[in-house]
Amino acid sequence: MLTVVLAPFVSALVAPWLVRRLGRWASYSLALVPGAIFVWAVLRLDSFAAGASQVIPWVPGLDVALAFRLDGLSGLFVLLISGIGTLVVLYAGGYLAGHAMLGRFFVFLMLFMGAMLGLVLADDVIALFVFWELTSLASYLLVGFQSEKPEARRAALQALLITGTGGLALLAGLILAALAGGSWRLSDLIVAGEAIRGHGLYLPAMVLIMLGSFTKSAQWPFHSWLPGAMQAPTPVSAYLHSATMVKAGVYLLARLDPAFGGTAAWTTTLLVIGGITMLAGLMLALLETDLKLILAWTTVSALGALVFLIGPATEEGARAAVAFLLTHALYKGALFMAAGNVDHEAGTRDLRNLSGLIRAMPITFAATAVSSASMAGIPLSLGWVSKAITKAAAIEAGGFLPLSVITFATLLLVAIAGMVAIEPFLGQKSEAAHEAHEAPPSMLTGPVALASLSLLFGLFPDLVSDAVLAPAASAVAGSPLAVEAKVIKPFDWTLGLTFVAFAAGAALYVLWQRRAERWRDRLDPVLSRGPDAGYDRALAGLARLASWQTRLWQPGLLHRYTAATFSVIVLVTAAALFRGDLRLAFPVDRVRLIEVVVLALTGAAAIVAALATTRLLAVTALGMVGIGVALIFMLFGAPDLAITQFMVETLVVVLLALVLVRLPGFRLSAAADRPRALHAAIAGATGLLVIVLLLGVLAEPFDPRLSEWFARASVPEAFGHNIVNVILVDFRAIDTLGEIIVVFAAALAGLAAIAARAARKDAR
Amino acid sequence: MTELLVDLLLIVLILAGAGFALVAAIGIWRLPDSLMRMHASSKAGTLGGSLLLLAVAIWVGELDVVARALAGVGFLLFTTPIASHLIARATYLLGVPRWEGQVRDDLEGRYDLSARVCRAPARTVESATPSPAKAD
Amino acid sequence: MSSLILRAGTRLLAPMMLLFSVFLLWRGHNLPGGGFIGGLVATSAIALQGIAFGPASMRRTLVFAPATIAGAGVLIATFAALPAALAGLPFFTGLWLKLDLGDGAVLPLSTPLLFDIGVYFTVIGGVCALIAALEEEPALEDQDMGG
Amino acid sequence: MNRTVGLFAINLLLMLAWCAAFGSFSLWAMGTGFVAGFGALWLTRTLWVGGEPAYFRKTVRFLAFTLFYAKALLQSSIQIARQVLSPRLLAHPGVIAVPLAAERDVEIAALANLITLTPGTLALDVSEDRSTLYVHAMFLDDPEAALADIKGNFEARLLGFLR
Amino acid sequence: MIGGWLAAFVLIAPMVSAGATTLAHATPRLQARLSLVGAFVLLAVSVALLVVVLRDGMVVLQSGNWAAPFGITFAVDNLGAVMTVIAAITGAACLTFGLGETGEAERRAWFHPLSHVLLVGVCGAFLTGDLFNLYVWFEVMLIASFGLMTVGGTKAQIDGAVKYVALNLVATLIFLLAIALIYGLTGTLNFADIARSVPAVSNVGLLTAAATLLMAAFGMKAAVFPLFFWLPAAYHTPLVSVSAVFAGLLTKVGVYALIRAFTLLFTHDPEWTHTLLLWVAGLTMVTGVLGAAAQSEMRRILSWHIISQIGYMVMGLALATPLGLIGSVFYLVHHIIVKANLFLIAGVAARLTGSMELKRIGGLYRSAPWLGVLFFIPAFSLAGFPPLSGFWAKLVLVRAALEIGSWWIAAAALVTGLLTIYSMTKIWAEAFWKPHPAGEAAARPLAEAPAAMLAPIAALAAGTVVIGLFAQPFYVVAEGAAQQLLDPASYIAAVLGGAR
Amino acid sequence: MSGVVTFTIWIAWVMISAAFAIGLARLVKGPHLPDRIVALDMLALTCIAAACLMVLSSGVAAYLDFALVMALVSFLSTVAFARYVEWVALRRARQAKPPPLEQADD
Amino acid sequence: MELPLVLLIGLLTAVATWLMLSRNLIRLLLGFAVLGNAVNLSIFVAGRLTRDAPPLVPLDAETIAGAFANPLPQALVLTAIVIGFGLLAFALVLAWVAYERLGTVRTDEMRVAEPPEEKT
Ligand code: NA
Ligand code: NA
Repeated sequence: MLTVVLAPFVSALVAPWLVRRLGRWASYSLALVPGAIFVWAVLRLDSFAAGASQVIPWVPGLDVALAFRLDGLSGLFVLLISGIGTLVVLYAGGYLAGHAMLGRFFVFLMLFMGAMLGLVLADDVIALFVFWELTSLASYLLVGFQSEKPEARRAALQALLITGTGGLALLAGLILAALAGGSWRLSDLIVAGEAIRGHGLYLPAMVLIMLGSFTKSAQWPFHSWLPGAMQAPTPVSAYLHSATMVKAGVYLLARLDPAFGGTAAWTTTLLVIGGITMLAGLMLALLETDLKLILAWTTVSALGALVFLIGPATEEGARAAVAFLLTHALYKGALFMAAGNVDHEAGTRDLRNLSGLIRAMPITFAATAVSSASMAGIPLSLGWVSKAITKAAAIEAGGFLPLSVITFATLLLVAIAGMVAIEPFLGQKSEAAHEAHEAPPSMLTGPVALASLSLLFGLFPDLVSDAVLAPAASAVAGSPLAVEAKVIKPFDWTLGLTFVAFAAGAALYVLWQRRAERWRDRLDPVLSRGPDAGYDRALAGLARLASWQTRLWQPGLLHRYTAATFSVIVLVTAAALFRGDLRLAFPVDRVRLIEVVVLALTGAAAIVAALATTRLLAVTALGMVGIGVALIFMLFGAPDLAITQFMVETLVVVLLALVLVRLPGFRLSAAADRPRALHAAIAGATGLLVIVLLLGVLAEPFDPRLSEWFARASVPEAFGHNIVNVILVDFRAIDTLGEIIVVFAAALAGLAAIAARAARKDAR
Repeated sequence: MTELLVDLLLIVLILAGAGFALVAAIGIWRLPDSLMRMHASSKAGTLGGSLLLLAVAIWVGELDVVARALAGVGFLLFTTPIASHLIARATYLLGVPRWEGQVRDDLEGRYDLSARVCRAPARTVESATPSPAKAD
Repeated sequence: MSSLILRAGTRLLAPMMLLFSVFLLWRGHNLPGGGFIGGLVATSAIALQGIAFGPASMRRTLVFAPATIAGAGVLIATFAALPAALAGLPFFTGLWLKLDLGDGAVLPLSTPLLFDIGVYFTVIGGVCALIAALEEEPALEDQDMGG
Repeated sequence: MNRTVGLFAINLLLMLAWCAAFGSFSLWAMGTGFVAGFGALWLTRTLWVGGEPAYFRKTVRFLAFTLFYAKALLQSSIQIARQVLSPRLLAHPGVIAVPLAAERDVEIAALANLITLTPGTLALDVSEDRSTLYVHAMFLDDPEAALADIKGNFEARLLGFLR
Repeated sequence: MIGGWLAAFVLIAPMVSAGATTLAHATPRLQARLSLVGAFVLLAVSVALLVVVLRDGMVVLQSGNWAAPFGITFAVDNLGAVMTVIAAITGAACLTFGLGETGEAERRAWFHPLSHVLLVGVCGAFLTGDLFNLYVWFEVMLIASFGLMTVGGTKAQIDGAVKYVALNLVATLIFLLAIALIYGLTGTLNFADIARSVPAVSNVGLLTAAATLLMAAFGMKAAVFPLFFWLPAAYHTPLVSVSAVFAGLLTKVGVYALIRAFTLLFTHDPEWTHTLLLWVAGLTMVTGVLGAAAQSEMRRILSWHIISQIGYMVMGLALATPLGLIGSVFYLVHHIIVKANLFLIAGVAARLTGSMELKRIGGLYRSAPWLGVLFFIPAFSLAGFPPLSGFWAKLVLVRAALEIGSWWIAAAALVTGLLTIYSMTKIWAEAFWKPHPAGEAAARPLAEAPAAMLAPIAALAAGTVVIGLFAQPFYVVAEGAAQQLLDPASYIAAVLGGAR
Repeated sequence: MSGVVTFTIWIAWVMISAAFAIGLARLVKGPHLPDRIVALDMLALTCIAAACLMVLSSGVAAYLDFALVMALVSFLSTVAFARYVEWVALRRARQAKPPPLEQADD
Repeated sequence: MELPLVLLIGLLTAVATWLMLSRNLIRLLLGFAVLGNAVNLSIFVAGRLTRDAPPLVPLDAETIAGAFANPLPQALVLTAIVIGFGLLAFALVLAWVAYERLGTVRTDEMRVAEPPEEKT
């Protein structure tokens, strides 16, 4: 399975090279990869029910492995991903023939395919997440493929941010789930459902995982990115938005259903969100005129339906979910590709400009018609079969409300099917239709193949029900299930309801033809305040918050920075003092006159330096402080220090005299140093804190081990009588080494600064 | 006896040294202009420091200490006048006003700032008539 | 500064200070002094010369570029830490060579002393580099006032 | 001058020999050694080719000069002290220009230093052509007398010792 | 013995390079060669040291043969050795880049010696086992960074340097004051000895205050909330190779010091210190990433992200669990490589398009696609995208937080990750996707950037991918480091074992 | 050392202390740059005296080294200040309308 | 005897902080110098004070008899003084360069790196 997952990645790496070498044949060679995977999966259909796994250690320290598991659910997805993937690669070869960035396109597409395969096959929580994020990344690049268009860039970012948000929630949710379930293997978690549902982390984990799934699967209110993602080239839409990426969320919910499902929280949330999404998607689809957008909204709706079906965690629900999954993938893939053909050949996707294409594009029309029928659930299509299972599920889930939701959805779908299949193709030839031709074979293979499958499976559901749907449903339900898919069912009242819905849908389509425009105008102000606008507002709000807080922290004024720094440090340190009983010492015994004088003098000089309004006074006062400190060192037995201090003080004066003369005076600015009171308070507090800290230190006994040892060892072991010097050049010579490097580097740094003065080039 | 003499000498040196240091301080406080203050600082200050250095030399009496103390005196005698000269020069360059009791100033106006030099007087002092005393 | 008195005084004081700085360096291991203090005093001497005679004279005295001297000082100090390797001792272990000059006089040569010499040169080179550079760079409005 | 230095070196050598002989390098030993060496050299002064060396004269003048100098410094400090401590200002300060006989830098600087440390006077600056030393005097009751004092007392003595 | 000398040579190598490049200042080619050779020698030596540490355990060097705590001890554990290697990698990469970026003016402004001095300081800080010695290396690092900050000499640089210098001067003195207090309380400076003495100090509040002061000092260096002001003010101004070293290394030295201090020295009052750290971590992450969101210039965005990611590193430390520390260590390693690289890439992007300002550039997606690849890797690694290096770091930290129920910090970490994506995609969309506002020709092809600038970028990106795909060995090293950090007793025994 | 000497030293301390205080006062009062420089110069001399007194009162000869270094080096700051003043003066001189003297050191 | 010194340290710290909060770069740097002195004294006092007994072993002895000043803080402070000097020296040069390039020593007028009207 690792090979299966890696193959698309590897082909992604060589794709640009292939495109350069093989030109239009590149798509055929690339299509071999998903094709082979499809064959591989078909050959393993038998093992779907039993499940097969492979574990390759990745980061054992974190218990993360490339664990893969092929069972019914993942098998179904692998089939869809690789099967539709093959068609899409071929389709893209035609659609983007001659495009300058075709190589790059295939890189992203294959990357996406690999990620998606990895996602559905992963049996490791973290591996799943890795692939999950990779799908977001690949879709970001694909949606933004036409990067010169601002809308494409916006859509790509929106998709990434929304799914990214969900992804982060998902990560947390998955970790919590793993912690609750005690394992990092999905297969273990599924078995440990009871433990998880009883765990304190269940609810947060569930909410977070749902958040991830909902964003990825474009559930209300996170759906807005999906229509936007129509900025992507059509093959991408076909691929991402039919078969795969958007279904990742559904996949995850289905996958975790055995572990998380069955609780009221789970069921209610999924039913509500799924239901809203389903209906809202359909109604919004009605309001669109862009073929791709209509399809996108129906995708949103379908995803809602899937979530809706998974919600109840019943056996029928599982059956219905997988059946609808397959159905939707087939018809939606075909419809997107067909819409792409229309766009490609007629030059527009706007329904208002499209009409009468049937002559020019008969094959495309046929594929569209069949797929639309499947979408609407018309008998003899796969949609009809799955609709039946769905209704059963709805009834099982609790009767009236779910059933009426489903029925209403059917009604709307019929109307939409009409818009998609009838409007562009039938009627009078529009201007665009005159120019149109049928698409090349590479672009017809996909829609035709998928439409044929919709038809084929609609007629012979047994082809898939046992081999594919049953194992998948079992995986979703967590227990072995059979799927009974019948084309002809005994007539009962639900069937009647369906036909009523069909009729109402047809009526709606006819009525809507005339009224749609007015409704669009009327609803526009309402819709413009929907989640899409919410996304914009959120981003704008983020920008405002960001720039507000940045101006707050980073006003560009050094004195604010220093004030904040001192305040914070003083406050936090002072607070820390209260972590224990503070004892202070006040050692004042036997003070000598000269000590008092020197201390007083130094303090006075310091105050003078602070209050000085002319800089020479400040500097001379500072010099006095330095001399005072030198005297203090001398008074307490530190001649080396005193000399050093004095020498340094002298050289500082030399430097100051050299520098100050080139600078403007104090007087201009001294008065402007407000806020004085605040600054004085900060300064006073800092001084006080230092006093308290030092008096506290002095209250503690001092451990003289080191100095005693230095005194003992200095002469016999280091051959020096000046202990300070011995420490400097021997005991702690490394300090001194660092120190001279400071002096050395200070010189170089100063020279660098002086060179900067000479530079005078103002690039920025 | 020697000890007493040494002590006596020490006492004199210390008191005189510290005394002159104090005089220097009072001098720079009391005297009315910069140049006059410099008299106090350079003469009394130097003497004060030197006397105390001598006191140290005598009191310790070891060769290296005496040598260093005498070197210190030498350094002081050598450096202080240079410092005074430079301050005086600064006073003139800046044009700091002198005490009104000043009786004569041959240097006034002799600094040529643009050429950064101090010119000799136009006439030699011998032939000059002293300017009339302004004070007294 | 073009003061005759300062220049004459500097002629005598600068060498005196340099000599004194070597004295401080040498005896630092046993009495107040050492590489830093010695280096700082030597720097003062050269700075004095720089003020009295201008930076060019300062550079002539130093012979090498000040930054080079500082760099060499760092290298000397670093290399003082290395001979220990030859003796199979850890980094920075002091090695002592007490040359007997006869008559009880001993000339103690050691890696700590070498290290202190490195310190001495680094201080001189580093500080003088800055002072010389500042002396040489006149302020904008004083282009003709340097030196 | 060279001979002076040479003789001084010999004197130092004699001093060291003296110390070695006594096995002591104490201050007393060195002081007595120097004096003894000086005496020995003086006794043998006639042995030097080219006349009696200036060393002895200069040494004596130097000693005399040092004493004079110390006395002057003391005097000047006392004078300052009197001025400073007296309730009333007695000073008649002023600046006079002193024409210089000294020519070399060292001579001029030494003279300036001397003047600064001696009573009532303070060397301010030397004119660029080295012809004039400006001196600040604290008690300039009689400028000519002050001038004469500087020229006669200090410059002459100093040059006598230096030249 | 060999380990000890290796540790010494980690210090000696850049020192000699600094000295030698100074002496060779008059001969440009020789200087550049010496500089480069020096950087790679340092790399070799530090790798050797890491190998020895991983093989034989902690390397303890009692310098001058004076037993701890009397001399200065270099104590190199996994963390120290790894950090040294990373520092050497960054140094080599940025110096190589510098060869392409700098001209004669920069070279004359002592770019090479100062860079090596910076490495001396950084390596010294990672190796030393002595508090005051750490201060010294901090200063070495600081003064070199002051100089490097001004190399190039634009007005913005000078302005940035003023703020950078002023605030770092404050940090320096705060650090020194903390040392004074700690020395006064424990009577010693050796890390191990302090750790041993801390329990004996009876005045807990004072000890905690000293520890807090130390935290503030290191926090300033690390640019944590609310002490980070200097970083956004300055980091976008210097040469690209300089800002890349700064971005990669300097703040991380602060983080390293925080880790050292609050695993080894001060674990006496975690209720205060580590809670404080946790709050600091969260606020740092969020304010940093919001700051980035407000910027529109590449290096400013990246600079604010430094802050935000410092929050992650501190977070792991604050959690104080094995997993948390593993996360911190992993994050440190990953971030240095990634962030340095992003600065370098920004430099190349600016060279190709003419500006760092996103509004004024674009078109790189078409003109320099490989730069896009090179940008994507570190950018999305920074955002914690799998399977790049940053993902593992983030995963470990989030997991560590969730394991002990620190919900809000986990949430902060995740939200920060999201906003990081926002910023990275902003750069991507504006610089790469968007057409250049001055027309297509305004974005130059990648071939116009010197190879010396591209090679380090590619190498660092490769490193990012390797860490991401083959995380296990790196995890093991981080795990070893965390184990050592959580076992101060072993550290103490290793350092003081032979005390006289 | 006899008690009288000790007492003398104490007296000397008092005098030196007074000298310090007065020197600082002049430093603050100025009013012109040269006055401040004179004051600083005087304070340095007083420090030398204090160092000598330290030797006398403590018996530690090492303090003499401090006095020695100061005696040799302290005039350097005066030199530097004087040069600073020279620069200020030159700049004032070349201004068409020199600012009042009080602002020369501003 | 430590108390007065500690009080002085507190005063110096307060003065230094006051100066460092100034908008004038020169004052800020003077503040740094003063704070450096205060911190150095803190290290010194933290090692406890001993009067008149420098840590010099008599030339004829192996070790010091009786009390002696703690040599370690002295070595540390010496190092700190020199480092502080290096930093200050650089900072002064920088202040000058900043004035020449930016035309001011007022930090609130230095708005090149972080211009005032900074909005996205
Ligand atoms: Na830093
Ligand atoms: Na950084």
